[in-house]
Amino acid sequence: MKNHKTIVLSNQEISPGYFRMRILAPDYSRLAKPGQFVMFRVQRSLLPLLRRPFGIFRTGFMPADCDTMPPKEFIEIIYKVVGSGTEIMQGLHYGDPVELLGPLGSGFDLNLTSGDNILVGGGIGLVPLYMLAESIADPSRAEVLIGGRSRDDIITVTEFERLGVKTFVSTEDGSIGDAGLVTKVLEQRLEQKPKARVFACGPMPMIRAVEKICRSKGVALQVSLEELMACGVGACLGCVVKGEGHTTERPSYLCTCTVGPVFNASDLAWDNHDHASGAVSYGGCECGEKR
Amino acid sequence: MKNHKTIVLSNQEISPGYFRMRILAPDYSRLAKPGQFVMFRVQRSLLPLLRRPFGIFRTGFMPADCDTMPPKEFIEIIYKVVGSGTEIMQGLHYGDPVELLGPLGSGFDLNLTSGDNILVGGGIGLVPLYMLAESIADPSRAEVLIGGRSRDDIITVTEFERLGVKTFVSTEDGSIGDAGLVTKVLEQRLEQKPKARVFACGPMPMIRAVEKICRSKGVALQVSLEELMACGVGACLGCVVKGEGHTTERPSYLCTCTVGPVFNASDLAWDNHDHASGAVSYGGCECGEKR
Amino acid sequence: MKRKEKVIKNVNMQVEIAGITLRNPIMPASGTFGYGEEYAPYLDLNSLGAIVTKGLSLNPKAGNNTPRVCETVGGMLNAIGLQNVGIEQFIYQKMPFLEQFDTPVIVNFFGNTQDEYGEVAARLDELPGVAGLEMNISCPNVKHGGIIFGTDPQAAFAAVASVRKRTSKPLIVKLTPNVTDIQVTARAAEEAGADAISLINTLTGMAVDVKTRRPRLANTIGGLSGPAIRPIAVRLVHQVVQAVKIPVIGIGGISRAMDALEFLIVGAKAVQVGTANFVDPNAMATIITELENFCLEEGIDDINDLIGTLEV
Amino acid sequence: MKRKEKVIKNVNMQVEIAGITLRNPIMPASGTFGYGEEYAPYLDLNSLGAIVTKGLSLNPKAGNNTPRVCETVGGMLNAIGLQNVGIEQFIYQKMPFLEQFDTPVIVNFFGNTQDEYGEVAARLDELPGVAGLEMNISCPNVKHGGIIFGTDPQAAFAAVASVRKRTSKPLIVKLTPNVTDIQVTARAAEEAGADAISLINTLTGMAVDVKTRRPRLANTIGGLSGPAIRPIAVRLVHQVVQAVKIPVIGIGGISRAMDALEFLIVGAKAVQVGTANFVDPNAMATIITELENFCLEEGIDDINDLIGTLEV
Ligand SMILES: Cc1cc2nc3c(=O)[nH]c(=O)nc-3n(C[C@H](O)[C@H](O)[C@H](O)COP(=O)(O)OP(=O)(O)OC[C@H]3O[C@@H](n4cnc5c(N)ncnc54)[C@H](O)[C@@H]3O)c2cc1C
Ligand SMILES: Cc1cc2nc3c(=O)[nH]c(=O)nc-3n(C[C@H](O)[C@H](O)[C@H](O)COP(=O)(O)OP(=O)(O)OC[C@H]3O[C@@H](n4cnc5c(N)ncnc54)[C@H](O)[C@@H]3O)c2cc1C
Ligand SMILES: Cc1cc2nc3c(=O)[nH]c(=O)nc-3n(C[C@H](O)[C@H](O)[C@H](O)COP(=O)(O)O)c2cc1C
Ligand SMILES: Cc1cc2nc3c(=O)[nH]c(=O)nc-3n(C[C@H](O)[C@H](O)[C@H](O)COP(=O)(O)O)c2cc1C
Ligand code: FES
Ligand code: FES
Repeated sequence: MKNHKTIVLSNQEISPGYFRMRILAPDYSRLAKPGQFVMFRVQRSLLPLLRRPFGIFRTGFMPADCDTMPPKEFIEIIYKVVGSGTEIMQGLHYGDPVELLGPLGSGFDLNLTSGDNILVGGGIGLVPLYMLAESIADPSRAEVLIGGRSRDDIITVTEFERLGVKTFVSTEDGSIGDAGLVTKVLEQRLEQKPKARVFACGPMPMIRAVEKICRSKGVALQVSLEELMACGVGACLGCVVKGEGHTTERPSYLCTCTVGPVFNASDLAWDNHDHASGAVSYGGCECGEKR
Repeated sequence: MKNHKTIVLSNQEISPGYFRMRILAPDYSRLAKPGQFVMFRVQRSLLPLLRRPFGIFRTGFMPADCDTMPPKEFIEIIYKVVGSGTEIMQGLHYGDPVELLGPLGSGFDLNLTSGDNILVGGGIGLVPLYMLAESIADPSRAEVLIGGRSRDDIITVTEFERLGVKTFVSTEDGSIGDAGLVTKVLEQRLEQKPKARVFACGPMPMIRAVEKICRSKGVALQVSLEELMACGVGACLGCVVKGEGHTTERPSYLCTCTVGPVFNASDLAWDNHDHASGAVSYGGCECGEKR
Repeated sequence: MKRKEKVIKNVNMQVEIAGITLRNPIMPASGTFGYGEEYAPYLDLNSLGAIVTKGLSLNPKAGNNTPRVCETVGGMLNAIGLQNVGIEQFIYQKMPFLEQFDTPVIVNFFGNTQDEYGEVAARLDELPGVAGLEMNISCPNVKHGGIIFGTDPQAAFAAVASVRKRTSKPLIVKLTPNVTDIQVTARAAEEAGADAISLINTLTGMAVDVKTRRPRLANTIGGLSGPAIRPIAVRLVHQVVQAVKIPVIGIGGISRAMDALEFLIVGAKAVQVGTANFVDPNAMATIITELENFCLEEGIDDINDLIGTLEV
Repeated sequence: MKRKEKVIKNVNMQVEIAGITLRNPIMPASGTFGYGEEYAPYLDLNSLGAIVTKGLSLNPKAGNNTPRVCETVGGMLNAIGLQNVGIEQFIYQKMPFLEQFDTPVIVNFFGNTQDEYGEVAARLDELPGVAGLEMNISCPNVKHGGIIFGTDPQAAFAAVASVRKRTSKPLIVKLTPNVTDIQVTARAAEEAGADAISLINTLTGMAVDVKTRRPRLANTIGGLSGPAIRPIAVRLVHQVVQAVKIPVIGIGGISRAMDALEFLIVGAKAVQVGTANFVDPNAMATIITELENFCLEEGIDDINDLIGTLEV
């Protein structure tokens, strides 16, 4: 956990409205665990004021600029342009100064990844699942269900395939892959692999639907959540979600940035889970759906 | 008078800390008069919030990008990096979007430019004098006294020489030209040309000294002033200076952005002329002096 | 978002405030638009909902010493000192220009005493070209040791009541935000006979030049305006809308249609744009267009259907 | 600038507030620094003037529903709802960590009633590891229909007086800015026995999501903090310094040494850094270094010589 004053290495549009940014990030290969995130400072001015949270897509090394220097360690994030911060981000180039606070958060519990694993992602919800897939002992027993509203929202398919993970693509409008919700695919896959563990990340309606399915089938589920964050380190208490057993009389709140962003579904309250980011409707949700 | 949403054409450091920026600016050759200025919007965000005023150094045309298009009309400004806005400006490149409100202000009274003319400029105070020199009927009877604290603060000498105007350079530390204040040179030149009209722009202490000299010699003086501005068009009343006859009991204030920035020295109050920009000490003054 | 299903082509943008019909809810904030003519080269004054003048007093006022303005993060401080040409010069030099336009003229005014307020109001009442008065009660009450009229509900009530007696024109009272409980002042204004309330005027603030160790404004203290203050303004407008029955005009940090919408949704019937005019002389025109587009996208055919629709 | 002639090498940065010695005038603002441990990986807690904890109450408090935060221009709104672990858990789970450091710990606290304030103060009074108390009077007074203690000078006086009886530790009273006349509240706190005053707490504000037409915070109204509010904070600190004799701690929108200097120059003996910690976890360390550099450049060998040197 450190604050790096660093630079952008590259920044490319990988699908309309979706960008993949590589950032110089010493030590992240050693430190970052699947499911963790960074608080990213878009530029060194006071606008936007707060940092933006982004999941770590992957870490890696690239050749140094000069052969007497060590290779350059980087992370990659994938982001969708939805508002003021991401709008500025899409204009960043090689060399632009940015800041990276991280790696932050709990990450996925990897003790559970032997056996069958089903990863369910909607839109940019795929981001944290990639490092998870990388760390799964037997990729051939893992599969990833990739969903989105339309073909533009389907990202990282090739990347998962390269890991030897089976991919199932579906879109709501049928413009690529199966037509329909990714949760329909999940129900089908759970028929095949009833003992699989499920890992999900995506817009809240998808997460809710996945949770219902998993609960009804008695399947273990880990979810990665998004909440509005100010600090990212547990200091502001802005990013809480309701914990299991939460009631108005006996409220229970858990910090998404420290206890999460990955939670065991059984640790959360599902009946009346008001979701902060749900209120942020400016740019629609990450998978292109209107929440 | 128009607001152009336009782009930067070029932006180069001409002396340490001094930049010359060329901006696409249709119609300015026709509209801009010597001594006028623009309100420049540094970038299309809310930081910095207000526009920055800059004198128009010159207007011109450059070849179009494609031969079926008209030539590109531009203005040039010269600015010193002193604070938040100019710091962002120095990072701008070809194609960056900016906004230009102008041309604004009164400009120099050119009816007075036949005969001998002495232009006195300190640091970036030279900027508005260049277009004035361009419009003087007989350049051989004009001369420009260029002052600054040190050699880095001496700008645009070659440009004035190219117009056929005689230049006298002086620096306080003697690192280039004569050692001493530009006002010393002015006194000498007025001995030679006692009937000259004087035009001055620069830091307030220089302006004050020039005014004293001209008043004592009975010489006509026009000065171009800088005041803190919010609107640039006479709406906010933020940019006033004290007019001739101003007293605490019967105050008289004139708008620098509409009545000025060029004033006949005789229209201003000189005894107790508090100067707004004098309070802005962050980056020192435009000629490098500490006010 | 069921609203989106309805496909519409025209949006009614017209709103009514205290009997004044505005072609749309966008108008300039007093003191940021001069007497109208300053921005005429950049903006069609006939496109605005109304024109609001710089604050006028009985006699011309020279204003404060300089520096009068300075920039802050997302805002600016000003201590102009209410410089204005005075009511008579306004009538003869500024009104003729404004009368060329088919846009209601709202005259902002103030006084140093209750009587002075009344006198200006009476003079303005005679003018057919004036559609309404906006009474700025953020001025020091010279009779009461400089306490601002607007921070003392009793003084505010008395001043508004005495102005009310002198004019039958629509009377908008403009409140200062620098109070503990805005609802009290708002109700005082309403009870004293205001036809509408506008808020907020600037928040008092201060900035220091750390090198010279002097205030950045000659007046030491000034008024903070601009995007930085918008959340405070929205909160205050929200509170006032709940406290009074008369219409409310929202002001504070509006620079985009999105910003104006916040005020309309909490219940303002119209809004004023201030500092944003300095940033972009065309800001109000852009806001009007974007507001209309927003309604089209959301399937709203009358902007009045949007006003006060906050879901808490 | 005659100050520059003196060439110095060391600057005394130490200041004293109400008997607490701070190695420098920089400390975090309550609620933006957790219980200290959250920022320990990024910042040497031994470099700070003091550590100020999240606001504590007698019993643990769960806080508000979400969303709890949202960004505004140059600032942010929060309605955390004073979530905290409660005084007992603080003592057993958080104090041991804080006691490792050689930095004074100031505990921010609040109550829903006057009695509750007193009880928390009494409990904190027993703890040797606590250098001072910061009493947050920006809480709704449940006995008086939710009116904020800090907006009613009498309630403020009574609450401070009752806390004063329960503790002999240095007592800092933290004021809310949402009042008409801050000098009245400040004097009430002083007369009731406060050893120092800190201000400002957040300004109440609100933001609306124009698409959903719902407030951006579940609580509708929240507190505005960050650079946007600095001019208001500087003005209020300036006014309080003139009204009381006890030392004042300045808070509000500080993110650079320049910002801290504004408060010191108007007369604050120390400052607190809030929202800036979120923007840059290292902000306070940078401010301390830059502050020292500023003094060196200006030829000031004791930061106390800078405090209150505003030239009006
Ligand atoms: C743990 C975590 C991981 C995330 N990972 C990714 C990712 O890998 N790729 C990606 O595209 N997005 C991700 N998000 C969402 C991303 O943070 C927001 O899309 C982004 O902050 C929007 O910023 P903006 O300035 O463009 O939008 P604006 O709407 O202008 O932002 C305004 C404020 O709202 C916050 N905000 C807006 N939307 C969200 C959101 N959905 N979740 C949290 N805060 C939000 C911003 O951080 C900012 O404070 C993640 C969020 C969290 C909490
Ligand atoms: C009519 C006119 C013509 C000018 N022409 C030139 C020119 O040709 N070249 C040049 O380098 N500078 C010129 N200036 C000064 C220039 O406007 C300031 O240097 C510039 O605004 C500083 O901006 P900043 O953001 O870098 O500084 P900051 O100090 O961060 O600015 C803060 C605020 O102060 C204002 N400000 C700061 N210094 C001055 C100043 N000296 N005069 C007026 N406002 C100031 C800024 O506009 C801004 O609103 C001119 C000023 C005026 C009024
Ligand atoms: C330079 C300036 C001058 C102002 N003059 C007046 C005035 O004369 N009368 C008045 O009622 N308000 C005056 N105001 C306040 C504005 O009308 C408005 O209430 C305030 O600026 C908040 O809006 P904004 O954030 O959109 O600027 C002035 C504001 C500024 C910035
Ligand atoms: C997320 C958050 C939580 C806060 N919690 C408290 C608190 O518990 N007690 C308190 O007295 N002030 C609290 N504050 C107010 C700050 O201490 C500070 O007074 C205010 O944020 C202004 O300073 P800033 O602009 O530097 O943030 C909180 C502020 C924020 C942003
Ligand atoms: S974002 Fe601050 S506690 Fe989680
Ligand atoms: S800058 Fe606004 S009146 Fe001159």
